[in-house]
Amino acid sequence: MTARLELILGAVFAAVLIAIGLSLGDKAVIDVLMRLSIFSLLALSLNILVGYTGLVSFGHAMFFGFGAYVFGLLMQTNAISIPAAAAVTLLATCVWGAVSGALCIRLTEIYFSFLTLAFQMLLYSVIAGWVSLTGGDQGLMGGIPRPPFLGIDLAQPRQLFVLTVIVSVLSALAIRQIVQSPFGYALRMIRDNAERARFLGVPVQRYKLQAFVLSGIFGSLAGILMSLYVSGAYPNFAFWTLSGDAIIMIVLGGITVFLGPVLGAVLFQFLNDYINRITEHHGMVMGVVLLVIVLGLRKGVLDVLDEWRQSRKPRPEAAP
Amino acid sequence: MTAISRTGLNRRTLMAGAAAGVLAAPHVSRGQGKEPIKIGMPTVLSGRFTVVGDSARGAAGLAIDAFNAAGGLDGRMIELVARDDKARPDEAARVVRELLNADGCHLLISSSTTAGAFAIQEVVRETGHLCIQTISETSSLTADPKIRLPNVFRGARQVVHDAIAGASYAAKVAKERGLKKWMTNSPDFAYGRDATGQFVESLKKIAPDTTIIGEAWPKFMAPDYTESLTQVLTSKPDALFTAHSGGDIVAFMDQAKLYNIFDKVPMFTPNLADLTSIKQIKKLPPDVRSGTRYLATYPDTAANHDWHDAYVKRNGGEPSNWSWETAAGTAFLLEAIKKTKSIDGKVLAEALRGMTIDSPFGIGGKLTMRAEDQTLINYAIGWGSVLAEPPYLKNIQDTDWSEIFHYETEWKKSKGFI
Amino acid sequence: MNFDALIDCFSASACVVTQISSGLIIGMLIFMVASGVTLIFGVLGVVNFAHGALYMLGAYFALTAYWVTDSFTVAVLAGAIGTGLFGVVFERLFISRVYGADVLSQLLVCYAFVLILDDAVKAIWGGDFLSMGMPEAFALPPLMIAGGFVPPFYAFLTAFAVASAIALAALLGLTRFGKIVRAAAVNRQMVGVLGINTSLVYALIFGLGAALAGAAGALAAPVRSATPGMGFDILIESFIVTVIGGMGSIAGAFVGAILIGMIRAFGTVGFPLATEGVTFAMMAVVLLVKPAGLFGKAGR
Amino acid sequence: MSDELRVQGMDVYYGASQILFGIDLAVERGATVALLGRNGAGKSTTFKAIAGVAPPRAGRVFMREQDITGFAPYRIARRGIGYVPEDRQVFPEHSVEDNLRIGAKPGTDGAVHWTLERIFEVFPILSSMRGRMAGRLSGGEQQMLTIARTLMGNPDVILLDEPSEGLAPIIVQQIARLIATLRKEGVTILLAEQNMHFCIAVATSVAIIDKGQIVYRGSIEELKHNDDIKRRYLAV
Amino acid sequence: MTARLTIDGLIRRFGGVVATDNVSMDFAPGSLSAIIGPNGAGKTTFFNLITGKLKPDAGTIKLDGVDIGGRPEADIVRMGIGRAFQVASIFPRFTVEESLTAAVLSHRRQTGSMFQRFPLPAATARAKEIMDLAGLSHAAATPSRFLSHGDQKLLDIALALALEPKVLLLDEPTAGMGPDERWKMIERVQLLWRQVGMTLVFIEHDMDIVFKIAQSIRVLRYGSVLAEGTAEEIRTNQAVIDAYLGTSLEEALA
Repeated sequence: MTARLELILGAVFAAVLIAIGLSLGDKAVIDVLMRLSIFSLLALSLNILVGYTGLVSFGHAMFFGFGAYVFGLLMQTNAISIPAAAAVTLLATCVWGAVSGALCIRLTEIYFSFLTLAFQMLLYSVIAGWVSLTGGDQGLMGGIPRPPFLGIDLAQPRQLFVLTVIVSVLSALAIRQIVQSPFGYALRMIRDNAERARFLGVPVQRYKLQAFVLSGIFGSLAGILMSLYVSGAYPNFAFWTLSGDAIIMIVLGGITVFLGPVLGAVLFQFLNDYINRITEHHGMVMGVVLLVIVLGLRKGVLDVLDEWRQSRKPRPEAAP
Repeated sequence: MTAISRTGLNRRTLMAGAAAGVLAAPHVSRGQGKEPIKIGMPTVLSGRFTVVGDSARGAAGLAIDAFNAAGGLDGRMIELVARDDKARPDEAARVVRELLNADGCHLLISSSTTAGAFAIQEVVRETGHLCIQTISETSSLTADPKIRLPNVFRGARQVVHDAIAGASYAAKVAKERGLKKWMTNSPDFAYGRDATGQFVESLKKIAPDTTIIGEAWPKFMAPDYTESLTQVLTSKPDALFTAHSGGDIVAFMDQAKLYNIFDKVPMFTPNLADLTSIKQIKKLPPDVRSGTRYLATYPDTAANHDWHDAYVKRNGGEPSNWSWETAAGTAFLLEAIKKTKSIDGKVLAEALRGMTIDSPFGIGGKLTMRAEDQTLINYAIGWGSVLAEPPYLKNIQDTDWSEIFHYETEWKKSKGFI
Repeated sequence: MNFDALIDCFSASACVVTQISSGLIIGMLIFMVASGVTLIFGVLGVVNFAHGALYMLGAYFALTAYWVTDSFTVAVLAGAIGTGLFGVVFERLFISRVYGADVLSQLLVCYAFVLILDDAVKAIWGGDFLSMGMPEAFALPPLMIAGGFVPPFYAFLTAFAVASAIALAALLGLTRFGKIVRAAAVNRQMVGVLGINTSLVYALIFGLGAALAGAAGALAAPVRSATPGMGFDILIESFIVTVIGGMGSIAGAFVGAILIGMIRAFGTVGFPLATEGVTFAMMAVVLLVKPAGLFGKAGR
Repeated sequence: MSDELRVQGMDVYYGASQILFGIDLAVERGATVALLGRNGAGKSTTFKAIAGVAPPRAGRVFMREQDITGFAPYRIARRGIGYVPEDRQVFPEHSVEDNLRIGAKPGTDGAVHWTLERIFEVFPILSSMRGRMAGRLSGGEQQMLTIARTLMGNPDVILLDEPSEGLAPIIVQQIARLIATLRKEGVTILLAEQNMHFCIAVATSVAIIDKGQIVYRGSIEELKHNDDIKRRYLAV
Repeated sequence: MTARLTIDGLIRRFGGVVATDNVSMDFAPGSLSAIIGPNGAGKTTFFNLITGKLKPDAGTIKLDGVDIGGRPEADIVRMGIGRAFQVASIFPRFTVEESLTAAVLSHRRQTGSMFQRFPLPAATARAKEIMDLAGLSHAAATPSRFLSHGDQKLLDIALALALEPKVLLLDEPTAGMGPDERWKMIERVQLLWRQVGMTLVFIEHDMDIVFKIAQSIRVLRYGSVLAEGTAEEIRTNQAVIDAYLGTSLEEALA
């Protein structure tokens, strides 16, 4: 698929989402679509690392929390506009991502996972412990001011909804561009066989770090959108359970297909919300669903479809 | 048939779910009669605080059953939709939005713990729905004008009230017994910090010769207090204040028992005289003073005994502090509905401001929703010595609400709230 | 921060003894859980995220047994054996399906069980917190050692954990079973070729790890109230301990657990609000300087 | 004499690539059969398939006329097949004695022919190193140890995969002597080798494997005098 | 004619074991040489030393007169020494065409770009050339993990070719293949060598193959060079025969 076609499809998709949300005029639909946009973006951003670079981060929520808190705190100063605060937040994310990433990517496999977890919990304990700044367990209180900018008033739920969808879809397109670029394929080489990639002249460590930072930036952006949506920021945003949820999302949907994380985010939210509505024993139901997917399918939903599609292709005979 | 429903999984729901996929489409379950009035209740129904949700749901259900049995609002029944917020603020915000937007709830009883309560506050700030907070006792929720909302009322006790009541009682005991050096040991989260800070502040005012010689802030929900208990041993205070509650205070005392800390050091806590906590304490130290949380015998009135028995009959377990708070909040809401025959949030809010109702939990059988800050006052609050056996608290000294008001005003001024 | 208090504490033997003993107690319970985590990782190559849930099961089994029999000994046995048996079944039915699978699958299978077990406990025992209370035999005044206080129950608990550590070390180091286990950790296939049913060995090891967690839960029951989800904190702590000590090293888990215990015990005196951050920072530093942990073998 | 071990039409694959093509082999009780072939001819794979480590995709394996195809390695071992892999695979951080103890089990008849004492008699070099870490042994000593460890399991058949590989001539001689001793003990031996002279010294009959197929079967005497076979399949 | 690759006095020890013991040899430009020797002779170690995966303890490795001994792998690759592995080292989830295109991009230092789309047409064109050369065009769109074993090894070689090496080292190109596949493989390798005109060195166990295609043969044993020569010379060299068949043990056992 060409970039232009994707852009058009993305625009159509965003337009459809917005049309559905606005035309139904139903707040519930808007709510659901916003959360799905945000979590899809979080899952997509994580998949840059897990699916494309082969680095399993257990600490991805640190970027989500980082974005939400930095942005929220900046806005609460009442001295800065929303786009400026978002820009500063993303810049800060770059720095934090580069520092933590430079350390994390020195390790591989489970050790990488644990180090990302450690960094995340470090951030979490700062958020939870620095009560005077962050409000501790109560989160940022008093709401996040949303002064209008460029004629956009995000205090209006419908405008916030439109913006969230547009930002998410644009980010998804950007992530798509990154993973389909020569750089994205270099990441795939690292994932598939880092040793071989190195032997073909790919600067493996540098690219890993770049992937870590990029993934962090989009994770942080998802956090910013979330803080606007709930008008606050909570320590849970940086807690490892959210990292776990993000991992579940991408594993549910599939890590080898670009839209797998999106489907996963949708499935996960659906399971979470729906099971919660119908039974108090949502833990058991969710647990069983997870077991069925992990032990039954052994892959995410889209992974299974992709595998099936590929396996149907005629295989060539051995070289003549 | 109870009025509590978990939004029945009917065919329509399933089909809507299938058709709309993840868009959990709004579905209003239409019964035979009139459309019910739906009250959404975000609360904790899983994990370590399940007891909170169970208490709150049981209490609200009891009140709503009675309301419906009496014919509802001109034949319109009330349906309570309780949903798990997993004690997470972000999930609480989501659940509230879902209750309002997808389930079409008209009113809210928020029985979330403090962090969730503040998150819900932010949602209803936006949506404007009427909401009764029944679990969070954190003072700023209604005391701080920046956080307070015209559409949110607190049907729960308030930390600053408890703190003043506790400090007033503690000051008297301190004078009698010469308890000068105090230590605190409380969980490091909003309620714990609040309850402890305001107690200390009030104590210093009421009994200026007391000093705080040490404080410990175990992580909230930390299962282990050993290191902070041994700190008590080392510091040798005259008395100790703690704001642990629920299972934590039981663990705290079990662990303290191992060091015999409270053999010599009297312990003060607002949270022990509660049926769900005190019954779990297997060995009670000799000198423990507690505020009343919920006891069937305090206030020692027929109304309270009857309520207790009705609760136990309907829900099985003993009611807790969270039960009476939710019962009180629900009673205000139902009374306002009855009185105004409306479910319009603005109309109800107007009626609630300053409303006084008959209640087993009030001083002299009356509870008041104070107009100025939309919070509950005049509930029965007293301190006494904890007993291992019923009635669990002896020598209860009722707190004089005028004293509470006096120091509360001072406190509000010091915070710049008024 | 209050470093004066810390210095004061270090200059008083009473404070030192009391805080060291409290650090030991905290550490020993973590060790009981972490030793299972590290054992299971070292031999089976699986990071058991469900280990905290096993600790919870142990506490509930113990509570139930205590209510029925009124015997703490039976309660501890029930916690350990019940959880151990559960572990064997869990390993056979579920964990054995993800050996060699990517860490994501392992994580999710375990996480699914955390959800299921937390919920099951709530369904069976109810959501309210439950407390066992101190068994009669330990309802004694604390011992005085060099001016410091050491409760008899904690002395017992520490002794139990140390005895477990020694028994575990002896089992792994001295018995044929232990030698087989260590050999299987290095080369499972060769052990199988020698006629040993390694599937059984794996199940037993998982069961042993589970039993240790169950015993820890049972030992904690008299002093900690049991609730669904109670295994969460100790899971994280035992991960930290495992990573610091070295994944797969029992000795590392022991040293790591004491280290964490001491940081918490003295941290409460000197930097009460930063102890958690310090432990995570320590984990990060150890991972960076020696990724395999203090006692781990490099390049596992 | 009946066949102790018999392999029929065995195909083995690694992933998509086929390594063995219809291998047939029979080892009579008490015999020492050498499986000769160059590097990569399929000797090790044959052994792995018999031992259950690389289960065959087609064909059958019989031990004393009982079908053991597809059994888990430990069950195959308990049927009396001892397997000594080519890369030795001692447990490097266990002592020599512990390595031996891990391998200990009674034979299929329930009897224990090989005790530590007997092992140390037959392998005096191991006796003097019983406390040493196996990883610290020289290649030849490790080879001795793996053979001894397998003997501790009192096997009826022992599969020896290239015991002489990479060892100094003096050690190779010791191993050859050891195999002769085992034969006297009545142990049935299937031996994989590249070293033809070694086989000539110790084996009773020979099969040659090349490119995954058995290409020759015969006695040692025949092989000795068949230069064509030697050149085609074994030499350079 | 000066040699393309010159190795002089190369030594590498592992603990007490000398894996490469004073090895000296040189390879003329455009030559096709085989390295043989019994297991454990140090063949793969020798390759690892040349490609920089291992650092030599002593000796020099010169490519066109420039010492490359001990440099990082990535540098040596870029200087023109390519390598294929004993176990095909490929990118399992890439198709053949994607693998080669990515390799070409890497060779051209174009993998850093995030604003273009993979594949860049120029790189694809070059990848197709290499595919044709390697005889993999029929499998262009097949994910590598589904390729036959032989094609996987060919792809591994093709990846090395994408770097346009002056010297190509192949570690057992026919390992793990069936009899027919081997011949096809080695004919393909021979063809490649002729068409590209590079210096090719391969490790091989199949003597038929070695004798058929190698211009010169080096025999390693216990880490040192046992013999060097043409097929006929090696075939008749007594030391080599002994190394392969082993010396007689009958006397020793008598």
